[in-house]
Amino acid sequence: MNEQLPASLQARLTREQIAERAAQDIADGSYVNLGIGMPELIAQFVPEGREIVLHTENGLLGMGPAPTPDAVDVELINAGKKPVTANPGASYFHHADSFAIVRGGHLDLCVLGAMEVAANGDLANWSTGRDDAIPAVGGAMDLVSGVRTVRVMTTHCTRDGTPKLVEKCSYPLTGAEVVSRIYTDLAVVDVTPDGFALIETAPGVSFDDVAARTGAPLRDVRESSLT
Amino acid sequence: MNEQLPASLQARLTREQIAERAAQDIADGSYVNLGIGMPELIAQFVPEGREIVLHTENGLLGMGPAPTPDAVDVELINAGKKPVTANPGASYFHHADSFAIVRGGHLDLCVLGAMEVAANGDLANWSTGRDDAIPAVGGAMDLVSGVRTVRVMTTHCTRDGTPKLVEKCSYPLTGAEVVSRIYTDLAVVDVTPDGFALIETAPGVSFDDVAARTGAPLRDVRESSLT
Amino acid sequence: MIDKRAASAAAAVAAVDDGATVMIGGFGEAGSPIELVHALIDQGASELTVISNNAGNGQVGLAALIRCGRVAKIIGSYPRSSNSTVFTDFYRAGRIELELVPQGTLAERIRAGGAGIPAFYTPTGAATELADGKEQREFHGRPHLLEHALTADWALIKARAADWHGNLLYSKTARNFGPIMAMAAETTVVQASSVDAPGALDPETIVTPGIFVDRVVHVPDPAQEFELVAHGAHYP
Amino acid sequence: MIDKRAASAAAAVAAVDDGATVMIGGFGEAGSPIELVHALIDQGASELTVISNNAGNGQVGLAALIRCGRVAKIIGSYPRSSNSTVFTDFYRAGRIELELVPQGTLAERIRAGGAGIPAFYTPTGAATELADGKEQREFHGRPHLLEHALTADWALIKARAADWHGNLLYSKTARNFGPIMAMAAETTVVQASSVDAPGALDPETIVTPGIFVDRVVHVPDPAQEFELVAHGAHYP
Repeated sequence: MNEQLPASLQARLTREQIAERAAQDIADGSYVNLGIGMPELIAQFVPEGREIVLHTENGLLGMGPAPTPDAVDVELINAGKKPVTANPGASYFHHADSFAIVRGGHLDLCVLGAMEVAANGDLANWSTGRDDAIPAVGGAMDLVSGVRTVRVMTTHCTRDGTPKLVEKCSYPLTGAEVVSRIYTDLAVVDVTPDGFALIETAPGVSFDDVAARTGAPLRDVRESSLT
Repeated sequence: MNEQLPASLQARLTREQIAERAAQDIADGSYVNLGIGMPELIAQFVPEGREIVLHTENGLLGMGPAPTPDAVDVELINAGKKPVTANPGASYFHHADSFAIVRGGHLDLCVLGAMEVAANGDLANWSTGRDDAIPAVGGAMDLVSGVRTVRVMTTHCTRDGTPKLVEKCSYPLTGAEVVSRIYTDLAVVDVTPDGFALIETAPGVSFDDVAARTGAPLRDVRESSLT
Repeated sequence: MIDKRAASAAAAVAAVDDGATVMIGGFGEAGSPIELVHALIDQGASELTVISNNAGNGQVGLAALIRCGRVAKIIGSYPRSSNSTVFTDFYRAGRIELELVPQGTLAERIRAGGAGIPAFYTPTGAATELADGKEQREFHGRPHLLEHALTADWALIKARAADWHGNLLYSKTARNFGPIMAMAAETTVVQASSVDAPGALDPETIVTPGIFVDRVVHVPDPAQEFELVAHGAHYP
Repeated sequence: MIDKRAASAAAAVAAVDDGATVMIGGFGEAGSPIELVHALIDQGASELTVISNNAGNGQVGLAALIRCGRVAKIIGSYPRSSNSTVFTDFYRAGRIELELVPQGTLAERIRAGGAGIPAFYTPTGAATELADGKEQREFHGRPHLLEHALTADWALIKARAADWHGNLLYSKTARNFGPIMAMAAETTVVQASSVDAPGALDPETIVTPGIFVDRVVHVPDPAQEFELVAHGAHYP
């Protein structure tokens, strides 16, 4: 980011802190799919006392953390193709069964990365649409059309400061009206029938800081703003 | 049968002999589904040296013969709900996978019972169509639409002497143009583009015997008839 | 912590509403979740739509549920059998509705319900009277029927072994409709002969992943419908 | 007697024709049937349509098949990866065609191909550019796309254990596309680390019944694509 940041934004959340915040909202007993990249971090921050079961679309329910280097099994990987482990109670299945879980609405939650999220919940996270891009979609479209609750974890803006929360996506859609909540380095924003609603800011970040970096109208529905 | 039989028909085949004849045509290595009732007998007559794998649609490939009374397992049954065994190399699967095998064209052959077979291969074997009948179809329609080769094993006529091989089925169809060969107590009859063709008679049974008891034109294409 | 064990069969089915759609596992007498169905009889829900391949045997299980007047409609492939006199009597008396579905189509419709596929095309049943009223379409030069997914409020199924997460193993051909019904119901209740802590079952061999299961009832020595029928047992 | 063992990988793929459609198992580097793909490279068939989730990694396996100019078209969900430079170069040069399919739709289309379902409706991809040219229809108030089955002349897959009948067990997440590709191909060739007589595998735990398998090649110590790529291996 080249622009001079106001002091408040120096304190914006790290990736780990965003992940930690997102993890707070996952109910005990949930079945969850975490998107490749930043959302994978969420698994490390599930609050103590809650048991969640992670699904990875390449055929494993009950995914555990990364193995120690000497325990790596190249035939036990996640959707991001990185080595993982299997927790007690895990099960393996083939790809059609795995996406029956996804499409059939059996997962409670997925948290995905995003290039853009629109005020109506449209998500773009698979293609820049550029002519020279290599098309690749993976399981993103299946997840957003099948999982009961779809949330996004992302930086609030791109590296050059362009808002990722927008009025209308400019990139090709992954799914229409699918996202219900967005966790960023600045805030937690809900997608409502009336557009983006700020429900929480990072410590030291103001409504105006967030609104200025959001590419669509933002309502303040924080408890504090309503009192 | 009330009518006086000609001497030749006193010698018509028993159920076991029909089954034995049908078994001759099953190639080594075939995957086969045998219909409930008379066709089940075929399994006992597979010629030595040939290995066939029996499918039962309730979830078993590699079905073996009936167990001895003390070895009955009520959770190991066939589609006719009778106790069976599992051969070495057997596998169990659920109903959707079982009918993926059927509908997907993976079985080489099924041999089914029949109420009527028409000269174009139409099969009726699931319903009398009577008002007071309890409708029940089971897997018959799936088998005839999915299995590569569908044959029939049946008595040539009903108990009152009515032909089962007919011009057009009077009972509700199980499938249209599906049967390719029929094994009866009198003959082996193929369904061809030109209708029924006699390819073999039981010992001592003549073409005229069979034709007189067949409800549609019958051509004689036996080797002997062509010389 | 994830622990899907229910205190009893009664507790597991306590919330079944009148008018609910209930899938009941089993093929013939193999895989019938007898204890769960008897708990459902005790519970009293009525006007049920039952999805089950057969229509029960003798005077126990699904046959008893019908005899008690709780079943408004059956969706199945083969309700007729030498032991299914209860269904036959109710059907002839016009006291139960029947939707007859070819067995493979029944299985595929249930799987589709669990897999988020609302409808599919199948060659099964084309050119028969079971095609009446169904959309037809040609693929590869053959007629096919459009068939719609089946889902249910409840599935009652039987397993050989379970863990607290609801992972399941079955026994031989008693597997039949259990795995797909578990996928297709809003609430899936399993009776299992053994119930262990997670980790007890080999993850490579689990047939039904726990995500499809909601409640696990431990029935260590389940009645076999086959034997109940053979002995002329009645329920209740 | 049923004995599907092939003498070698070369013998097992000898009959692949130019222009054939070939499904290749694996997700990322897990489950890639490297030895079978290398035998296909040696065999020389060209103008292939390959159905595979990814487009190969490094300079071995599917990536090498592409580099050798044998692949006219890929049907897959994720041909882009940090290691997939071969596909990227060929795609940018207009030397390979791509049909991009969402991963779950890819899996379901393959299963449908194996299950005799010519087409089905899915919500995945509706309202996206991957819906272009596809039939749309509403179910339950949501738009769905009509998707068609995928079948193939050949499937090349990898298993952990096999028997002579072709019954298969897989290893962990290397299972991925193997079981459904085995169903959907005219001829399915499996490489397995162990190959035993029928009866060696527990019938309750078999993942792929032998009916879906045509040839079994014993590759006792298969190369792992992950390691080949990490070491910069080239084939041929």
